[in-house]
Amino acid sequence: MLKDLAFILGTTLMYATPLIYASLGAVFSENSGVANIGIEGMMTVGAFSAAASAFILSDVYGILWWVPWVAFIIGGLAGGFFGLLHAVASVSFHADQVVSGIAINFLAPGLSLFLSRRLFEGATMTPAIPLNAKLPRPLNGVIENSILDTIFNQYASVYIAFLLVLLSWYVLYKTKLGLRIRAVGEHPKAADTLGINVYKIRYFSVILSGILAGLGGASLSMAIVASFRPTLISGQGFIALAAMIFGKWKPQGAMGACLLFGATTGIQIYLGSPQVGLNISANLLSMIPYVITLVVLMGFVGKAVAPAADGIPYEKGER
Amino acid sequence: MDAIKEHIDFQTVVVEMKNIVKKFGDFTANDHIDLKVHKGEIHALLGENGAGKSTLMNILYGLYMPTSGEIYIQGQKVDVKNPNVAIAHGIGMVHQHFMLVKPFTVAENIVLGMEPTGAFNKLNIKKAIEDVRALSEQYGLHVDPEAKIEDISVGMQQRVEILKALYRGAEILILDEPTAVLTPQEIRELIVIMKNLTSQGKSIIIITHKLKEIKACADYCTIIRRGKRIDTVDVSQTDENQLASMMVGREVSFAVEKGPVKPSDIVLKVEGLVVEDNRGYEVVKGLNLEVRAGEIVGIAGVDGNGQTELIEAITGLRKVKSGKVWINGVDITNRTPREIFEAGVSNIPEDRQKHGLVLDFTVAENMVLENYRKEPFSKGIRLNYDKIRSFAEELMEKFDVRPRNKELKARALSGGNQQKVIIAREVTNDPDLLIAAQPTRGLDVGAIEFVHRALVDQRDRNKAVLLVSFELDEIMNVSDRISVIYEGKIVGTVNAKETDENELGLMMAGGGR
Amino acid sequence: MEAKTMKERIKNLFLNETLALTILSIIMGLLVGAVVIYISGYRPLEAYRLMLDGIFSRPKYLAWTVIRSTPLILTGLSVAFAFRTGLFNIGVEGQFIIGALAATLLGYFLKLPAILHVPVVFFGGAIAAGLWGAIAGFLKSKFGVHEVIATIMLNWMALYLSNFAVEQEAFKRKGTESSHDIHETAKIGMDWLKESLGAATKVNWGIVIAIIMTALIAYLLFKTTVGYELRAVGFNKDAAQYGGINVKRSIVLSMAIAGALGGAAGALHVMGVSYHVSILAAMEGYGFNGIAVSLIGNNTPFGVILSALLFGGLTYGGSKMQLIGVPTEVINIVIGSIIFFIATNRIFRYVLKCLDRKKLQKGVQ
Amino acid sequence: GPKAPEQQQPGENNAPAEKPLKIAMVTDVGGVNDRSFNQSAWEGLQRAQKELGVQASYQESKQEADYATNIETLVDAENDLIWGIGFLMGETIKTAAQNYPDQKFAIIDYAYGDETPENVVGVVFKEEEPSYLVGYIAGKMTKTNKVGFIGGMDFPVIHKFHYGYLAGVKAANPNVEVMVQYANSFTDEAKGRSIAEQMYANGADIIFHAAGATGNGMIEVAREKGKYAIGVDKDQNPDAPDNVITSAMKRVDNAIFNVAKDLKDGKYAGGETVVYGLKEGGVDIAPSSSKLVPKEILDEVEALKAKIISGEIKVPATKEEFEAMK
Ligand SMILES: Nc1ncnc2c1ncn2[C@@H]1O[C@H](COP(=O)(O)OP(=O)(O)OP(=O)(O)O)[C@@H](O)[C@H]1O
Ligand SMILES: Nc1ncnc2c1ncn2[C@@H]1O[C@H](COP(=O)(O)OP(=O)(O)OP(=O)(O)O)[C@@H](O)[C@H]1O
Ligand SMILES: [Mg+2]
Ligand SMILES: [Mg+2]
Repeated sequence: MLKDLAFILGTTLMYATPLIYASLGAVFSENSGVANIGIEGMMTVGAFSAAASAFILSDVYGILWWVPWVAFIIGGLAGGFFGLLHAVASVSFHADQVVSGIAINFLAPGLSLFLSRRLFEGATMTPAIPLNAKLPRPLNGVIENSILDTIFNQYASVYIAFLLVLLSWYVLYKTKLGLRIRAVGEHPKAADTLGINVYKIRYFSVILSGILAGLGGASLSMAIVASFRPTLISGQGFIALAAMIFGKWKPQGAMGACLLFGATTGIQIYLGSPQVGLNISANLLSMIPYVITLVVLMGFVGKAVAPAADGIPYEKGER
Repeated sequence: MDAIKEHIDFQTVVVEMKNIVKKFGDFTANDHIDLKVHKGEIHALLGENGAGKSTLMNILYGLYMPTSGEIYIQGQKVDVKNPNVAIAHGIGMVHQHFMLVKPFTVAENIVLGMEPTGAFNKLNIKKAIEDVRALSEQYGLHVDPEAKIEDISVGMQQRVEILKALYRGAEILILDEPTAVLTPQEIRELIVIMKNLTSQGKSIIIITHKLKEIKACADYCTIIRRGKRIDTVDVSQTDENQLASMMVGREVSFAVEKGPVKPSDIVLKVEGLVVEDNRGYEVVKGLNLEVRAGEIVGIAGVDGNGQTELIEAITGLRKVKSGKVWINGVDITNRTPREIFEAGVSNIPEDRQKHGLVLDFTVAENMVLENYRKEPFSKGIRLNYDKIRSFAEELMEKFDVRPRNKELKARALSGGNQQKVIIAREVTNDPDLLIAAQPTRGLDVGAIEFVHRALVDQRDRNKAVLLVSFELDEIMNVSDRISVIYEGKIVGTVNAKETDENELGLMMAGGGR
Repeated sequence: MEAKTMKERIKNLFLNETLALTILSIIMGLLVGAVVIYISGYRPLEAYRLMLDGIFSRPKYLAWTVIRSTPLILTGLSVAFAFRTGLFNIGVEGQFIIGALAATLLGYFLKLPAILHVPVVFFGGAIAAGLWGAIAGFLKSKFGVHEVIATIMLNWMALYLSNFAVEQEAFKRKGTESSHDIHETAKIGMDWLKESLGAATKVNWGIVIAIIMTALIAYLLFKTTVGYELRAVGFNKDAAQYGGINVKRSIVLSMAIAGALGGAAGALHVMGVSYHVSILAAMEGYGFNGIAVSLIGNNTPFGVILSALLFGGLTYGGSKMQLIGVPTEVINIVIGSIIFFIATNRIFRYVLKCLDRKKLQKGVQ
Repeated sequence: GPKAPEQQQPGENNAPAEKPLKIAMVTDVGGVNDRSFNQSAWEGLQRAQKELGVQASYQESKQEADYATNIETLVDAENDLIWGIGFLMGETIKTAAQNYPDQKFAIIDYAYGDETPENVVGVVFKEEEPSYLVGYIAGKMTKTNKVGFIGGMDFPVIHKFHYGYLAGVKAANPNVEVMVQYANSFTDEAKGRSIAEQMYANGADIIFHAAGATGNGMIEVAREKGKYAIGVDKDQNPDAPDNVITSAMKRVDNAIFNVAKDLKDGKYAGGETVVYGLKEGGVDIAPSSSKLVPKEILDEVEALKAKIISGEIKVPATKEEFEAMK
């Protein structure tokens, strides 16, 4: 029983991690007033770039300690590049942010697959990364043969995700920068009249959002598995977006929502396992996370309020 | 030297705007305007809605670039490219629509953009709070630095705005219609604050439509009409009538002319009404009220005593917790807004942009917001746009809504014209009961005259009118009877002709009659 | 006289601004695609010729383009409709699945004459998906659940529900991963056209129904009291409530209509093209493409028709570029670029303005 | 820079005598380089191109609705033979065959039985046979007497792997417990991962998957934990050389090549369903099995193979057949 619980917790952490990165990204973007529906695409390009660089780097330089980290960061930067595109469109050119986000959801995966074909002999997926070129597992072997191992023997990306939640919370609520980000998301004009550069803050937040989403993708392709393929992300960016809303636009809230989602998936897998032996259609089991999410939203969460200027392009000199 | 001008240092011109022209497309909002402000002076800007006052001040603050003209601050020519330049030259502005971040605290709003920080970019919120506290002591602007903006009154928010400017070391303070949303008490306090500031050497430019305030606080007044500067006058040497006629270009009457009151049947009856606010506190606590056909009942009171909730409860926008409301003897308690409308209640809402208009609808569409389902505007589910348009055209003509374009989005109208659209619509409904909440907020004297006329016409046609206003003058001039609301109850009702400001003020402060 | 100038003004505006900028965006998107094709080592002109031939060179191809665009018109319309009423319907994907499922169930289990069967299946699919959409509306109005979350969750639930249904013995066709086909009486093929277009071309009445639906929705939105209410709620809930509109009901109604449109797309797809539903290993993308279609079409009903045709043409014609080896991702890059340029069409406006200014200056000199 | 097209334009060339055979395939939604099934098919076609001089091309599908249009495209490009890759395309191919009676088709993984149109060759594989063999290997090699099976979706095709494997395990050692879980997805790698983690944690030491990309997650866990895994469809040993002990291979490439060869030789078997079992060389265990599987066991496997080929052993392909066996 305890073992099963440990298993569910371990799965929770694993599933939640990519979502946490991506939803943190959404938190930054939306708190600065830029809706980011392009998270899905940014995750995809992050996952691809990380896996591809890890493979190529380890091929060229051999498996060195820095290879996975550099690849991980490249994944983030690739996401950040599309964040930049989104910022150019929606901040500088006052584009409809949904339109721009949707464009990114076509462009980023399209470009990833295209590059993959160029780099890997026409394949839309990367070869498997060598085990040691994946992100490290700091606790591997430290707590062997215990329940703790099932729960906590995770890839570094998992711990980093939680550190980032803490950091994001700190940045958003305890620093000057965070105050400005939130001010710009709530009332850009007020910020503008106080001499805050609304565009700069929004650029920063949206690019950061892309970087985080890219890292989320990378945490999938470099930790949970060891390669990129077109179906790797399939909808997780949207789930992350939902988690961000569910978490009321707050880092800690988004993390909670991601964990809930991971936990329900863990429970679903557990219920479908042979030792439970339930005779329920796998399709019905598969609905569990979504049903639970809705029920929780109905019962406990109540109305969430977006930042007042979320989704509205800001133009100087307009009332 | 005149008593009110004791602080003015006539030697030092702090701001000089020369030959300012601002064009929006073909439209000239500012047409060669000159303005000169001295150290320690309170300088009023007066003009009709849309005269170009806010535009001029936005130029001074760097929000708009002038088409041509020069600006000198402390004698130095300055190119005010953006607010940062203005701030650096000691200019602070309190905008017509507050520039406050609602979920933030007072202190956070004040320090935003000039935050005290520690290591790692950490916001030193303790220092911010201390600074704000010290600043508010220094200028006698009392605020709670840790309160959230969304939880404090409008008057408080105004102080936060002023503190924001002072925190940035403002020497010249621009106040754009600061009193439009304040209660009389708050206005009095604001005037004290302004005097206090000028006594410390600050200069103030204030935009207001209220002539009484100009008389009460300003040293000089520049009058702008249709983008042109008409004159700058010594306030002590003029009176309100002169100011008004200079501004409008014709004589304006302040007294509301009306015949004797002839009340008949009870239209609105409220008994033991209890209503909660958004946060779940009871703010209307067993209120009783009656309004008869043919009379205007004014509700006087300080903001926050349950006025908003009272009206929302009567009109069905808010749930009644207990008590009853009747219209013409019919119980309408907790009915839907539509049912209550059908029962004969129309409402000029307090927040015109939130409740009164769909800003992205055209003026024509807004004109039928309650009646779109009725003939001739629709038949079955089909809307008859021809009828809607011609109806709108007719109303815009009658109520002088400008510009006279029914296809314009309501968003594109000025605040005053938006208000006219609402009034046109609500008055034309010809309701048995017309509720008017703060109907003249932010309007110029000409427009105010117009609104008051409309209310009195309604009464003269033997309809009931319930007027809620923070402006005592308005309440006393327009109403027949005045009920004073205090802490969610009517603490007394007096005949408008038999009372005065002092008596009402006392009741509004909780001293019953 | 005034009316005429007004009309002219609208015409000019339309011709000069939106349409011109959209066309410019399409050209720019194709240029980006050309660069990508060139980098891949193929000849852009040849690839595009293949694509254009693949759309226009035979009546059959045009027919296929239309067939492929039909569901996109309706899913795009669903998104556009919801946008107009202030809601973001990410749930078309699921509504499409539910519509297709319900239509197949009714088309297979009911035995009716065609004159009844067709409407029963069509409206059955639409209504089922309408109810499915209404769930999100209900959750929003009753519990304040953001429709974006609710519809994302409902998408996955729809997918698994459909798979669950197909898995049932009575419904599943033995030896396949699909349901049984609907009866002939529920199909809407234009069989008389097959002679000229080839039997394999599944020309059907779907496009006609989709266009009628678009017109109906345009009418509903802009010419009726219901549309007035829905739009009012979309723009300003408080004012709508003040005006006596039942806001909660409007939200539910709006999501129901949007859902019904998504479901209609699914139903038509089943009735005209697929005749059955299959176990889905992943989302098919009708809904997400619908979002793109809606946005390219500027969220207007008739814009949606044009953009669906464009989208259908690009994906259908574009797939033929594979004949010379061009990877299909190119098409997604083209579509993404088009949407991106539409989003940023101020770039063009800005450039045009600069050009204008230069011209003026030259003129002065 | 641009290069000349490898294929001819559709409908351009009509000199019949010199024209090489044109064969094309429509992939399912996995795409042509899915490192699995579709790729295997494409390799077969490329081999045919190299060795038989046929002209090969493909159309990728992104959704179910693409099947029909892709087939149309290939018909218009005047291919001599058009392949549908995967059982999902079964009905589309059948309809196309009816619409184009003069066009030759072939399909992988679909049997129309008596209703096979004259212009279609159905190709099916006896997936249960290699599954039986890998099951036997698993049953022999397990140290914990527990092995696992992860299925993609609960389909008849997957059942062939499932029950063939069960039978193989039982044949090797009736005391071995087999844990079975369906992931209900061919793409959710994280899910494959956590199912595998759970199975390994519960004592299984070898897991076999028939779950597409989902199985990737499983192989990844095996790699990390140093456990054994069994691949599917193609030799998956390169993905984890120390862990994938064997794979239940489906030689789609062989089938495609053989049909192309038959076509060239004028022996196109229209109207028939060709069954590829061990006997026909259409299925097998991976050659790399010798790396990690002890020789004795492989010898036994060879013997079993012979028995299956001779018909002495009948491997169950469904739940019913499996239960009847007991
Ligand atoms: N951003 C703008 N774009 C175009 N025209 C503008 C803009 N801002 C102001 N105007 C024009 O300038 C005129 C002056 O506006 P302004 O806001 O200065 O009036 P005001 O004197 O402040 O009026 P009020 O007393 O109502 O506040 C308006 O009538 C309007 O036509
Ligand atoms: N972005 C804009 N473009 C064009 N005109 C504008 C714009 N913003 C404001 N205006 C015009 O500016 C004028 C003044 O606007 P403003 O909101 O200051 O009105 P106002 O009369 O000051 O309202 P209030 O009664 O609230 O003080 C209006 O006539 C409006 O049409
Ligand atoms: Mg104003
Ligand atoms: Mg103004």
